Amino acid sequence: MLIFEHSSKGRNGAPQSPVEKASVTDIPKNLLRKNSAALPEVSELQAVRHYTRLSRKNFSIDTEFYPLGSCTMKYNPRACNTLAMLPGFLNAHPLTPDQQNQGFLACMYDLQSMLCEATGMAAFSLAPMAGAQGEFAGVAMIGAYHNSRGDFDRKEMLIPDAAHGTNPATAVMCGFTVREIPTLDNGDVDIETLKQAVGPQTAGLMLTNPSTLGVFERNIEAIAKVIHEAGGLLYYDGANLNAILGKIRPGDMGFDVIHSNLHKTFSTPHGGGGPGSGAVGVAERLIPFLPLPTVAKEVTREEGLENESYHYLTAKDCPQSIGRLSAFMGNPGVLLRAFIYMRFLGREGMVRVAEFATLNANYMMAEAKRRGFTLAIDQRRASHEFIITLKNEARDFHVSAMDFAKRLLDLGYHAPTTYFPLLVPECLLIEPTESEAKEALDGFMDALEQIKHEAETNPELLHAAPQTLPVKRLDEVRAAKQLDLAFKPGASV
Amino acid sequence: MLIFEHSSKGRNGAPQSPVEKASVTDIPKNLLRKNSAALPEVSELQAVRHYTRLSRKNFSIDTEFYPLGSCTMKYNPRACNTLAMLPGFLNAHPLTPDQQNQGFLACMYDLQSMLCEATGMAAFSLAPMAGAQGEFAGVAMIGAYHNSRGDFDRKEMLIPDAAHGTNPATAVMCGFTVREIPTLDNGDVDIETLKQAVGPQTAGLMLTNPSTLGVFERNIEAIAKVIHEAGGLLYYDGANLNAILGKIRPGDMGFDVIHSNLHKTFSTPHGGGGPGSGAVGVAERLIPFLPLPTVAKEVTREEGLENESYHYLTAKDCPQSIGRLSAFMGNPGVLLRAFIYMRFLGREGMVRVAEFATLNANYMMAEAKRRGFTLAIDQRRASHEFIITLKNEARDFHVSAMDFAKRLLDLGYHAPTTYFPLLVPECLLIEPTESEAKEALDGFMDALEQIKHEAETNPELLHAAPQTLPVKRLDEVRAAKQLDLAFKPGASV
Amino acid sequence: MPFIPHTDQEITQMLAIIGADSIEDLFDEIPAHLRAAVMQAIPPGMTEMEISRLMQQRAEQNTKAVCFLGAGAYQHHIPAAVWEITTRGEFYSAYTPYQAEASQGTLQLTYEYQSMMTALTAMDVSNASMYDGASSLAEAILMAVRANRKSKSRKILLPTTVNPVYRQTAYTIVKGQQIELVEVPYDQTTGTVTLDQIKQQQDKQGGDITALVLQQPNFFGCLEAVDEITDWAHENNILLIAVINPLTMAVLKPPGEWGGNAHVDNNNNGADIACGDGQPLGAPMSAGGPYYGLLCCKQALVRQMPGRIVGRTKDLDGKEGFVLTLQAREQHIRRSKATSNICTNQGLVVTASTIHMAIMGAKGLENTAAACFANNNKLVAQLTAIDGMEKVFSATHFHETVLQFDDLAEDNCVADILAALMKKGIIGGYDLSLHYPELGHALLVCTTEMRSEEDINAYAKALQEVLCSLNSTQTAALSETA
Amino acid sequence: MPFIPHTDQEITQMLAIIGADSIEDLFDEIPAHLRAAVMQAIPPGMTEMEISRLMQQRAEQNTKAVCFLGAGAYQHHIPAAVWEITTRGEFYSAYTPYQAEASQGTLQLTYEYQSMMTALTAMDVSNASMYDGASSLAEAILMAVRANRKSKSRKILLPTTVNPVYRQTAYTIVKGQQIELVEVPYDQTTGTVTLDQIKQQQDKQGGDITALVLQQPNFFGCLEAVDEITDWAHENNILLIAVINPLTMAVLKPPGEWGGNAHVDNNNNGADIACGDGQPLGAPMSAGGPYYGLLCCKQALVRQMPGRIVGRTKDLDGKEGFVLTLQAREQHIRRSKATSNICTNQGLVVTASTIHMAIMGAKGLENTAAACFANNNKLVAQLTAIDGMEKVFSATHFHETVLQFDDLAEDNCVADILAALMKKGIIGGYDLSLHYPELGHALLVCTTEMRSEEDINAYAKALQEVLCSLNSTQTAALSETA
Ligand SMILES: Cc1ncc(COP(=O)(O)O)c(C=O)c1O
Ligand SMILES: Cc1ncc(COP(=O)(O)O)c(C=O)c1O
Repeated sequence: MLIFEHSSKGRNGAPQSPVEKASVTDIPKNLLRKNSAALPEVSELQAVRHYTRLSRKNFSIDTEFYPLGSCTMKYNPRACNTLAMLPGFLNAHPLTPDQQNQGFLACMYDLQSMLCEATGMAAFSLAPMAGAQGEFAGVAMIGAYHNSRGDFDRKEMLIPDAAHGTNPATAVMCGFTVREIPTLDNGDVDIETLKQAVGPQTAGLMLTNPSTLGVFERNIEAIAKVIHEAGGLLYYDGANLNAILGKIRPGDMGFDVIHSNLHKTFSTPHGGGGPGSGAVGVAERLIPFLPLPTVAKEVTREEGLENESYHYLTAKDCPQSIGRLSAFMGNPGVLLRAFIYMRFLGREGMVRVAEFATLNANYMMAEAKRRGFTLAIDQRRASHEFIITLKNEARDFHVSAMDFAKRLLDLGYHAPTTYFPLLVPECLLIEPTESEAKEALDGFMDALEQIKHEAETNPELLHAAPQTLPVKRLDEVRAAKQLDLAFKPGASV
Repeated sequence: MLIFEHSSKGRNGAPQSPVEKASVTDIPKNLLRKNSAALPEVSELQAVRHYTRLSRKNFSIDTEFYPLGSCTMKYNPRACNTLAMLPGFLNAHPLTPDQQNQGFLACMYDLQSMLCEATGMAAFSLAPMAGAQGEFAGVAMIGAYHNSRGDFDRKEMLIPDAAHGTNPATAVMCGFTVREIPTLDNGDVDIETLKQAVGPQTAGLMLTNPSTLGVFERNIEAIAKVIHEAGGLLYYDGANLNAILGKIRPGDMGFDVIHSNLHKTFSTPHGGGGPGSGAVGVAERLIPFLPLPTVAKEVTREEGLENESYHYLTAKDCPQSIGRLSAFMGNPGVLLRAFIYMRFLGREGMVRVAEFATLNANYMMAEAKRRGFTLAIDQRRASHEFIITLKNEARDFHVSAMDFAKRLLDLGYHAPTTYFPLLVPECLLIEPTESEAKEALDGFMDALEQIKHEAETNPELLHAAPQTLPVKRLDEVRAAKQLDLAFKPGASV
Repeated sequence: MPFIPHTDQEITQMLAIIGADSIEDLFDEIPAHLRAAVMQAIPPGMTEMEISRLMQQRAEQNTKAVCFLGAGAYQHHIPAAVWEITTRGEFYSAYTPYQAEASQGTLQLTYEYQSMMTALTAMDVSNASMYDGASSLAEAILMAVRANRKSKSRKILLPTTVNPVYRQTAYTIVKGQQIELVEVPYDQTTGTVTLDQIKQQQDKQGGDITALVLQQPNFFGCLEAVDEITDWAHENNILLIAVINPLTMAVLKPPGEWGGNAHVDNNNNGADIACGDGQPLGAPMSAGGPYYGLLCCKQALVRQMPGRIVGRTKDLDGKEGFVLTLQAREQHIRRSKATSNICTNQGLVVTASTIHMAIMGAKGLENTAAACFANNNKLVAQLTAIDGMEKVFSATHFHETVLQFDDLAEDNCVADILAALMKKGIIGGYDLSLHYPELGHALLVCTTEMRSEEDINAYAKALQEVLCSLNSTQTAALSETA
Repeated sequence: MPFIPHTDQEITQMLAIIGADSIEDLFDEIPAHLRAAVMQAIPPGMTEMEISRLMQQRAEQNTKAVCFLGAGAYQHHIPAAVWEITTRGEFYSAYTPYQAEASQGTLQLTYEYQSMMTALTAMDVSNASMYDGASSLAEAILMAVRANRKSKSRKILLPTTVNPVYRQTAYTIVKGQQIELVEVPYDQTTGTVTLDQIKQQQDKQGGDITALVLQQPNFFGCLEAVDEITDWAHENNILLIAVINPLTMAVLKPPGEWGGNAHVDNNNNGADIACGDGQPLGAPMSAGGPYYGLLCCKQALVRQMPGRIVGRTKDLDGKEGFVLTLQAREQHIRRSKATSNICTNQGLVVTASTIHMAIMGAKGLENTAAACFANNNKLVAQLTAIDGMEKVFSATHFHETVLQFDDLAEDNCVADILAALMKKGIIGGYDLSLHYPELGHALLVCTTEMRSEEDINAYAKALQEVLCSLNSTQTAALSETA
């Protein structure tokens, strides 16, 4: 039932702010609204009950194991939420003069510094509001860099075929053309093809390492050399940073630009789709181009005492910047949560992230093999994730990765990522993250094994799944054909 | 699965406070614990997931209509929670000097004053921590009053048979004997019996008005006269204050002492069983006996300016007090919520509570009648609650009030109170409260009607209910016979 | 180990299954010489107790002054229920609802959001959110360029009454795609953009314009002549992009109803695309975010829409349910040909905003918006009663107004006054000198429903004192030099 | 109308069904002359926006000083997750779990609480909570009187090392039932009660004693000789009631293991009843509550237990489930013969406490308790290094200690020093002069794990300054009079 269906005309049970409407007769009539907006008229209790009940129709980390590959669904510490929502932060207007905003700015400055150290980059901007915007900033900086050198013809971006969809979409948004680079069966980039692809048109290469296939790109130094020698720059899609945190730094691998999805590696909540942060880091030569604003620290000495103060850097300070990406500076509430999380872990905690994420993934991969599943890439270490291909099951029992996914929901586990990366048929991309206990991993593997058995003996169970959720399998084709994107009173589904 | 069953020896995923154990070697060994307590060893995520999932096994106001008679399950405004949990309140030590605690004390003083006005009493103490403790305080004051007058023989407390169990239990705790007064079929107290019962042994009468039968005691003035003329005092069990708030005040009816369940009428949360508050109010002559502490206001004048300040009154100030009921002053967090709620409603909101609670109850009663149910008391106005008796259904179809209750759970409604008051067979005591919309009342009545129909055609459905909840009907006899009150590792259920 | 649940015994068991001797072995594919050292620049880990203390201290450092700043972010009352429900684990820690059956909570809520947002804006379709108002404008422009097949110029008219940081952001995002953002100056008397000025620019640009952006209320808080301009745009095959403050739409004519006076083509009424920042509908100011960008359009443009869209459909049993739909527009399907690169959006803030709108209802939003307006009139009346303070523009202002300091000495500036006000616990407004130097010593002041009579009086009193002491210093300085 | 969902139309419909003309008619059974007037002393209603402002202002009025107060309430770190989960609507707004099948959340959690509390105290059984520590002691005494069939005296020995407000509360609650609370003085050297003193009182009282109360750590923070005293009590057919701070039991010998050295009767080891306040396990100080009273006992006493108890059982399918059990002890069944009148308890705080214990684990609680202890040693070392400050008692103290001001002038008192410290942002402790005048100028100071090195240094510095300026005023005063 929609909230609109709880509505009764004339109800007004929740005076929150002014109870009377002030006069707006000073406003010319033709600029005024004629009829009230058709919002639901419900009491506060009705709203609370409705949305509390709705919330319970979600799977979430707080309620289920959620091994969604490429998404890093780790525990979102509750303290990060509570502390980021302290009134002192919530009530800060974004244009508050810097001097009155020192507590917040100090956190932002520290976060920039910690991200530099964790990734081996020279400087960071926290402006991008998600991974894709981080990519945008990174690719735009690559463009700005080439332009600043008069190198105007570098208009081609190289992207491996295993890449996330945001990579090619971003490159095009920034005005580049995209050239796909194939991946070898072992998961590494096809370096021979890469060598042939580079040239004076090459702006750069966008790479995820570990790749979305869940393996570490072993030839990274050779690749960096190829790109750099061709005059291109190397972009690191940091979505999978969780796999290597504290173990190896993108900066040390030769990357020139990186974005980090703080809503993955640094555990800010996914919130059912956002908000995120795609903080972007650069090597020395790209610093002038960083998106605005960034936060700088000033140390002054007064009567022998050191005074630290923080301020925003804007266009005045950074004339070569690619510019702003949002009205203020990204998503501060998200950034605060990432800051808090990093302070929780501390230097000694960074490396534990990669270690236990990797341990969990390799354990599950070993278990999957032991239980008779086919791995997309055998014989290699998993990074923080790995891929099962169900192509055999699909061929023999006419069940799909989708069927497995839906049946897993019935058994109380969120499904892994399906059908990504695109090059592996009927794939399940499984990422357990470091915060899950062996208990959860074993339970999941048991469920997967049970489903495999069901696929062999009773595939209908899989086709008909899910059965235990608020709805059964939904008709996506109908949704796209008979578009119903907003409630209209009286209209039926 | 119990939290203990998620435990793994040696796990330590959540450093909250010190991560190292400081030395306790200064403490004599024989005073130290030998083995660590067998608490669960789980990660923070495991705990969060476990308890989040557990919470979803509850019915609650925020998720279901909860027409539990005598319990006043109205909406608990979320703002009351948020504002009572402001750090300034949460971090206040109870022994903070009054001068540093003015914000909190001002709220408490205002709450006392508003309760006086709402109930027509001369003074209030917020010390009692629930209704039963309020009763204790009230009855103890009645005793102290008689004693203070040298009237030592008044050792009998009169209590109608419809009364809540806490009434007789309290009287006994305070050292009184209990004499039951019968109730007439129309719900009024049997005043003739009452007249015969009073005498020099009479300490007082404890009355709920409207009674637990859901009707207003029309002879209240006559009753008050009987009791007062016999030298007794009149105690008001304020559990049902919601029915008359703003319409008639206990003080004006002649009551000498009252307790008010702030967790009912003033909407502090029930919290799955508590905490509550049973603030106690008295007429003039009982003021010296109020339980401690209470809050007083002092107005000083300095350079023409009025200065208000607040302070606790303690034994020094009130030598005749019955004393303390708790280490500090009741349940401040609960009291703050009640204060906020009262300020929300304001003087004009008080009366609305009774009006709409009564409207809802009478509407449901009329609907129940229309749908063929038998009312315990016909021909009278319902107060904020009313009673259906299922004695006919029990006789004809062998279904009980319990069966109805359990079947209601299946249909998504919390059951009304069953088997209370004790004098009505197979009863459902239904209290909708003012905060529920007609939509919810109608839905509930439809469900009740459906169950009545099922009782006639398919009683097995009722006996087997509930079917849709986390567990089916539970074996209470087994629970009492094979006592299992704590998890012991290795033991099976 | 914070957030790591593994016991030593479990680690041993797991390594045995893997067939590795140590966790370190699992990283043996990473070249040894590239391995990271200990990250000295990151401080050691803290316990929750310690970090709570640190964050409380830092939060306390931020000001508690009374805020008269607007300029794109507004301090409104948010019902307590909103974030208490929004931060429930099931909303907070869920992913994008790709598994629809396990995400009906988020999906239905988003559908309700889309329904509310279309109701509020009177537009046909809303997506599930963009990052913020500024980036949403950029995407609206890209969308218009894709959608307006009749125009070839890729020129966008962008009046300077549009929020300057929105214009900057739009420029950053669209500049890679040969799109030209053409400024249109405003009328210095009214504080709005006039049709004449727009036409002039159109002429200057050779006539073919792809889209025109119009902000209501505009950055100065003034109300633009939306009907007239919208009709003109449509007559000229120009798509109209509305930038709105959604809260004000509870009272003001919504973009879906702009125009229509010319009766050109009834189906053509209303803005073609509406964008703006959802912050005033339930997002705390929070130092700048997270907020969300709203983005709505006409039905005909839906396939050009960037971002996620939720649709209502049925399950196998014919029961109502919700899914992400029209995904073929998005990057994870269409890759380089997607309508945008956006993936993660601002879902949780949309969750809050939906609950906010449900609790407030139309009436609540109307009262709030009207109070903002009325309070601003009160503030402006009080401030302009002070000697040397003038209201600059003649157009009706909504809840922000530009004020000028008449006879401020050369070497004094608005920043000094703001600093002095800050010492008195007042954040006095937004200094316009950076973006609008032509306005001289000008200040943008804002009131919301949160600014009580008491606050407004306090501001007036403080300003009077500040100007007074400034004058006396000036006089003193004058007499010194004299 | 706040929290009233009715529309005018619905009201009309409902009245029609009822057959009444107006809502007013529904009150026609109430005598007209008794009807209430408008409640002038209650202010008009406020919107949530207004009340938020009011409460924020009032909350700000409370002090933010660093707290060295204990004396029954302690400032401990509480994991953020605890109250975020506890205040979920499903816990917060649920009633007592009378409908077991619809309350498995609360019931299972309460069973887990009982399990944790028995683990921590080493007692057999825990109930689901009493109001607070003080009232829990009162109920423990009533319980002992019911349970100890061998004793007729109804006399309870109550050492004065038990928290004075606990003793007062116990007196209020038990005095109606001819129970005598007999004080036992403490040893002024050790700060504990000695067996000799107890025996003396026993003799004075004629030998027959029903129960003896023993607090660990005691009100002075000192550790009592629990083994010796427990054994002696059991030898004398006296029930032993332990009053404990449950957090300290992570480190200290739990009441269920007290005694047993005498080998009288192995089954007889341990306290018979243990009570105390659960506050240190997850309840914020919150100006005094809500906290909760813990109450545990030996298996044999379970039917004398007041309050609710949850038991594990099975459903129709044999699946594990939880119910309220042994309800025949309670007032709603047994009425005047119930074990207590308690009905509503402190469920929500128990919810928080259970989650707190689960997250902290035994190790977390041990570290916390040990840190409290260590910090107190640090504080005491620093404070007693100041001239004129002495530690009073010789017994091992846990995280509270009694200090004395040696040579304070006649007309100065501890309150003055505390007031001076408060001005420096320090809440210096608890003034003992009210309850223990025999100790002279004495102060009870407390440290928890929250008191950092920095805090402790700040206290020492502030105290030094305060005493210094006091001395100089004294000297000045002296020289004046001289
Ligand atoms: C490999 C990869 N790159 C980029 C992104 C885009 O990040 P965002 O969704 O924050 O825009 C994702 C997100 O899933 C990803 O997995
Ligand atoms: C009529 C009546 N009196 C007294 C009480 C006892 O109140 P409490 O549970 O707060 O102790 C109740 C509680 O249900 C009640 O309904």
